Amino acid sequence: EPALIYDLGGKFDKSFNEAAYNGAKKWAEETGGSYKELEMQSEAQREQALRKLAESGANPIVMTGFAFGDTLNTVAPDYPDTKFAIIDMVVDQPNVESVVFTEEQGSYLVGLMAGMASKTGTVGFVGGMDIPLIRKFACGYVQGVKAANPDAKVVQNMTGTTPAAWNDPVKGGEIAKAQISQGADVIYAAAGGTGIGVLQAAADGGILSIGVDSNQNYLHPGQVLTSMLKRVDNAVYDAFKEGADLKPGIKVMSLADDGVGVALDDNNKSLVTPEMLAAVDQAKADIIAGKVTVHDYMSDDSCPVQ
Amino acid sequence: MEKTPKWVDVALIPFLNLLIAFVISGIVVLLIGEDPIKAIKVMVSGALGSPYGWGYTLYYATNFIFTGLAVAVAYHASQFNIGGEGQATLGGLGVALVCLALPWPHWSVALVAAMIGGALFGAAWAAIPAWLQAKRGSHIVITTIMFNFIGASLLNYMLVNVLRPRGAMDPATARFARETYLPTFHDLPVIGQFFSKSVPANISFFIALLACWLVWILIWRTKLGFEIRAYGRSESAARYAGISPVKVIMVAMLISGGLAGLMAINNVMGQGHRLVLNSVEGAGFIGIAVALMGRNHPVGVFLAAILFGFLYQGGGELALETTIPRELITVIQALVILFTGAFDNMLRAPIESFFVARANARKEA
Amino acid sequence: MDFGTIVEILDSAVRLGTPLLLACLAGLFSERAGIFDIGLEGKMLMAAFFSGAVAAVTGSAWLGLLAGVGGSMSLAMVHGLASITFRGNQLISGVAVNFLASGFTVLIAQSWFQQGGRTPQLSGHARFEPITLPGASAVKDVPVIGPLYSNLISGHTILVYVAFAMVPLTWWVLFRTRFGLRLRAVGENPESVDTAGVSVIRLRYTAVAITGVLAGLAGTYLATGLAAGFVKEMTAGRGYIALAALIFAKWRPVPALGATMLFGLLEAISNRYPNIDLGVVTLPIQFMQAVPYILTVVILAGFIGKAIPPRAGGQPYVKER
Amino acid sequence: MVDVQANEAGRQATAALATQAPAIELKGISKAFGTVQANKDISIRVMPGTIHGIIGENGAGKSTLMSILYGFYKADAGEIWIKGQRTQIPDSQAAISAGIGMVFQHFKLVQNFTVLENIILGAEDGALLRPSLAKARKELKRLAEEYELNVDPDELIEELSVGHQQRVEILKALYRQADILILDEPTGVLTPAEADHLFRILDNLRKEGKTIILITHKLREIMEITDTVSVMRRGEMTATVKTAETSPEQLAELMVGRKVLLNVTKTPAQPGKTVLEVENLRVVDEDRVERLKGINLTIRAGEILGIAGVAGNGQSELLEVLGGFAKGTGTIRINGEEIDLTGKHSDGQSRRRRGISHVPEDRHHLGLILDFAAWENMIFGYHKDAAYQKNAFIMDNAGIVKHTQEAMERFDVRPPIPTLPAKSFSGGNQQKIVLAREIERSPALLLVGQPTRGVDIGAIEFIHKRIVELRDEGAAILLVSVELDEIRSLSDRIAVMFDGQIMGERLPEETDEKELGLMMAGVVN
Ligand SMILES: Nc1ncnc2c1ncn2[C@@H]1O[C@H](COP(=O)(O)OP(=O)(O)OP(=O)(O)O)[C@@H](O)[C@H]1O
Ligand SMILES: Nc1ncnc2c1ncn2[C@@H]1O[C@H](COP(=O)(O)OP(=O)(O)OP(=O)(O)O)[C@@H](O)[C@H]1O
Ligand SMILES: [Mg+2]
Ligand SMILES: [Mg+2]
Repeated sequence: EPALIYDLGGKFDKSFNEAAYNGAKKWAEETGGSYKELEMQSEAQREQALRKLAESGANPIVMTGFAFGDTLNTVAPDYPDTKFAIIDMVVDQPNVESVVFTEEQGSYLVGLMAGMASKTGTVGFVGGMDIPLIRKFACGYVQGVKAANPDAKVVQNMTGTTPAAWNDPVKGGEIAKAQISQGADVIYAAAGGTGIGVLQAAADGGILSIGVDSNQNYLHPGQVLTSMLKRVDNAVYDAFKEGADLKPGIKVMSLADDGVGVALDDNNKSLVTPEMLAAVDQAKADIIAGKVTVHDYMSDDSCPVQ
Repeated sequence: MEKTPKWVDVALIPFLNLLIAFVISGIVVLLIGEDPIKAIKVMVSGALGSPYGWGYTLYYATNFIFTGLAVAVAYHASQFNIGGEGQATLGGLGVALVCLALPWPHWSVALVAAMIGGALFGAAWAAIPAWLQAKRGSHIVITTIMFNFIGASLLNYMLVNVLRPRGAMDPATARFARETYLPTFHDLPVIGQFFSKSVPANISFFIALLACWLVWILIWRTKLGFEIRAYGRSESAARYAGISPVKVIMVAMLISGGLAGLMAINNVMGQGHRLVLNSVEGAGFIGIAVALMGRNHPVGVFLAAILFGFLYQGGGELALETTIPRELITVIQALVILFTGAFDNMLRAPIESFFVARANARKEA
Repeated sequence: MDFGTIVEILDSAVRLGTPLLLACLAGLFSERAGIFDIGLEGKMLMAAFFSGAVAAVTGSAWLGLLAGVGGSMSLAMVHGLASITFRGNQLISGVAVNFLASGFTVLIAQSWFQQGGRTPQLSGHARFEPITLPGASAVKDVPVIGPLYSNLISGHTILVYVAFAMVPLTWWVLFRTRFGLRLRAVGENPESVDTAGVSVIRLRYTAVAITGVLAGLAGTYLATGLAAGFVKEMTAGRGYIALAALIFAKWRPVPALGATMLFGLLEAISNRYPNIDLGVVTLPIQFMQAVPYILTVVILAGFIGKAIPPRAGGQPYVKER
Repeated sequence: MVDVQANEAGRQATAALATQAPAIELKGISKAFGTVQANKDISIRVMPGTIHGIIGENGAGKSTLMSILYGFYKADAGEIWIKGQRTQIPDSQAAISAGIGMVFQHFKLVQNFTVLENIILGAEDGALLRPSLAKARKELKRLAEEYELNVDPDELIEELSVGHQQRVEILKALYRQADILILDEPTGVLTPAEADHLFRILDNLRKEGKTIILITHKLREIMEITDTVSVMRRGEMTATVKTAETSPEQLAELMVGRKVLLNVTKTPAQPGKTVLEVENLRVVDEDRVERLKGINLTIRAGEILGIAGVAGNGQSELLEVLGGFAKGTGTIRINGEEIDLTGKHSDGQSRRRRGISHVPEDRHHLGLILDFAAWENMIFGYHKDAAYQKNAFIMDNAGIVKHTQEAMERFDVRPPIPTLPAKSFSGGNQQKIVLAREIERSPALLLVGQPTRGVDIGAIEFIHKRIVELRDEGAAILLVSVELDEIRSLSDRIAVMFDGQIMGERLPEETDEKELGLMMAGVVN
């Protein structure tokens, strides 16, 4: 029986963790199997959560979020017969699969759309917790925006420095309002549950927003430009499907593997112009073909553009 | 007026209060469409049904013994210390700094140093509210609440800006060296066979027991304890007897903060092996419930801590095995505090008047 | 920093200060009547949940408001029962109320909505919409006055205006009415009220009920005005900050407005500028977040004027030993 | 509601009947607090237009009875008749409607309210304050003129002297149109001048036809102003007599239940060397009021110096500063050595180490910890003595219990059970525990405040005997008591305190009650 542990944002953050949940749900619906799941209440519970599931015989155990990295590194050796999969972090253990995404590529695409959709020439970025991973989102996004409009300005804010930053919609909304007052007319939220507040404030303020991880276009139909899809659901689904035969090692999910992408559906149909579509398709092809490289912030802890 | 037998006060009333708290919790479980009987079964088997369960129950109980004693000691000096959470947080910082500071040769040496570090930091965090209460009359309840928040901010700052290793993403310290890991129950002779490798319960548990005993000695067998209790029962009489209120408040609160800080040898040094945000997980507040239930006596605190360890571990299992969220424990905790603390008179008044009536009747006869 | 930014920050301060203000005035009624209330946090949380839940289900923010006030009121009555009827320890009761709310809201939210302790996202009439005051768009472009009126003063939800109106109202009730006189007296010396033939118990329950209503408004504003739905622990310590503001304001309504807006401003600033560079030192965001608490301790220490709480505060009224 | 109306009707009816019906009639009132029977089947009649005194020892149940009449407590049994009408008084509101006003021993005023606000509290007209305040201001002016009750209506209570605060309490009652006024020990806190003023006011009220119940311990006051007097003892009403037909001696006998022999048998003092020297001792209290204004006195070994005075003239402060829990300035020498008055060693334990023992005035708040067991109370303040320690860390609890048992037997504490909490002993036995603790160590100087307050007559004799014995063993003793008889019979010398100063010293055999009374009033020295 496989198991899934969500990070602090919680299962229904409509974003990162919810994507994982959707993957598990899809697996359960397709195979008719059952799985265990756990939500974290605090930092200190990570170890007990892992052990609890390992003791209960769950296999494989999938966990969402880089924050499990350190704990998994110490727990995994105690359960050599159990397979673990961790998303967003590399853990070097013989029974661990590490799934990472090329978020910079997906963010580049939504940045491109934001740059094209912006009338003021100013767009915003609201990150969750201030960590290299989120800067990676920001950097890819800025590169995309500049590709569409080299003169565009990107207002960037992070919500906080602790995991609480993943789940603070009130603060997200306040930051978005501030960005609106600074002229932003498209805001990209890469902040888990906090993003709900960002999208809400953007909708209230009559501007566009961009969701993250899951398809969030439906939250405010006609007001969410698009969502940067990070197929955490696929990662979970794959891991569940492989079951005990899960292959340890690093698994990169990139644009080429459909690991990241942009969300297009009825909800944002009216917002996405044919030119945008064409530009996105072109960029996608270029990136896959290697004609365009999107800089990865985490490769050198810096971003060439601001 | 003293006509109620002692067993009524120390056993019957707490038991009835606890019973009410549980019955109401059961009703809440029913309300959310779950089966309370099944919930109890899951909790019992999850907390007591396996070496793993026992291990975690005792691990949590260890935390609660420390924080419960902390509340109790302060209470004897009539100080309501609700700053256990912040003091334990700072204790964690102290323990982590000690563990990271030197390449410790052996856990025993590291433990002694870490105990000093944890207790000192915890005591320091209690010292300011204590001093303000003693010297300036600032209400200690409010200042300790404020210090919980200030402590959380301080830890946040330390983890994010100072102690986080380079390149790490989560706000946590580096892992401590293996040498500082405390022996867990599994590693101990004899009892080791009853516990699996993964249990976090460690020798801190025995230090907690030792602390119970020492607190008992302190409060009921030493001059200092006599002064603390005297001041706690009657400030004016204590002043008449030449007992310095400043000294009693300071000493009691420093001991209280030190005990709360000591908790960190269990959760930080014994279990986490690194300091993370919110490593205290509310144990400081649970200490209030534990002290109230345990009638501020170390034996009572010990028993109540075991009970709460059980609730905490069993509640965690509930979340895994059923759809009842872990927050059920918070509700039970709240009800225990409510009924054993704030609603104490609800049962006490009628029970006492029953015994007074009986005494009067006897006198007539 | 240009004028627009300042107005924007002040606007944000008003929004963030409003729940603090309502909660602070809530605490004021209770504490002025001699009932210490460290359970403001719990009452707000309870109100946030019930308002969010009922608004989500019915689609009406007003029904949500009613439910929010009801939720808060139920905890207020628990506190009243403990502190007035059973003459228990008011601080312990407050602690219990906070935990009760913290656990209960998530338990019920999970059972009703299965969204991990949240309510569904609110939209449309399920939320309190901003109100554009007359002429706001007309004067928008007038320098200084324009942004001040159209951004800062106009464009808040009804609860913000209610909160501000509560300040003079509270002052008037407290200092100009019979009820206020008795309320203040019962917090200073309940025997004076009792021997004057007025029921201490009824007065105190009334005060506690008013606290319930105001804390209910505070929580409702959080879930249906400031945010769009309930998430667990969404009060995030605001009840304690309100308590801090109450002490800071020395239990007076007008200074309460000042204190809560100051704390709202601090939050607004730290949202915008996580680290404030003062040249010599950089104030980290954690410091900014701790400032309300630090200020309160300083006030309590009596270094900046002494905060003397109502004299009978915290003690149950016991006639017979 | 019904009661109030019936009562209105009753009021009119009595106006017609005038002198016939008693203003107040209590029938068979009983009240218990837990196991304490504070009032037992009490009946009393008070005629309108008279001042009725009630006397009785501490704890006799006087305050309880009046609180029942005022609806503050609820009687367990009994009836209340007001002006010939059976009246239910479930709360103070009902008492007020029945025309009863009460001035409590401890004033029930809001300290940070103005006089006016206190007056209208609970008697406001309408929901808004402004009209009520205006009306009260006018009414206050009228009452002030009519009864010599001047107070500034806009002053805060906390700024007023005790005497003025009491006037506010009386005004409160009159403002509510009380025609029955109860005063509980009104003169205990007053200066003699204030007391005289009060009696003038009471006399005026009587002339206006008001009925007054006056509770006091002072026989002199009873004889001076009352028309009739009732005596209470241990919760029971022992007698009601016309003042004109009784004497202080008879009243005293009725109070304690037998002929009072207040004179203690003792041999003349044999004073030895000087033990205590006090020079220019001053104490300033928290409110920066000077409570001791330069006290000078000496006590020699083997003599008892009695301090007489009206309560509140600095006697408490004198004991506190000598006992080490108030700070002061000046010089205090014990056996020639100066002691620390403000610094590190100015606390109770240091004083005890210097041989100063202290039986405090208020045993409930100072002398005992009511929740502590007798054995804990027996070492309280001396708990650091080497004799009570097992080793450097641990106290010798078993030894202390044993020692306590012996001391309890020696001092005839009943029951002699060391593990019983102090609160379960009766007042006299509690006092014996305190005395045992403080006397047993043969102190060089014993400070005693109100040694027999609330103590029954048997215990009083026992306590007096032990104090005299201690003197004969060579201790210097400073005795403070509000009971003039106790001072006169125990002391070898008497000093009278007034307004923080010693008015003068007298030998007991060379003075009389009248002279002392005048000195206590600050008139002669
Ligand atoms: N509220 C109370 N609860 C319990 N016992 C009380 C209470 N009030 C009075 N008592 C007890 O009832 C008895 C009578 O007390 P009361 O105050 O009526 O005496 P009193 O005659 O007024 O004495 P005093 O002269 O000291 O004022 C005392 O033993 C007292 O301790
Ligand atoms: N039974 C008793 N035993 C010991 N002391 C007593 C007793 N009754 C009264 N006293 C003392 O006499 C004082 C009066 O007691 P009582 O219970 O009447 O209180 P009170 O009238 O409310 O207050 P007080 O007379 O102190 O102003 C108390 O301060 C108490 O120390
Ligand atoms: Mg009395
Ligand atoms: Mg009395």
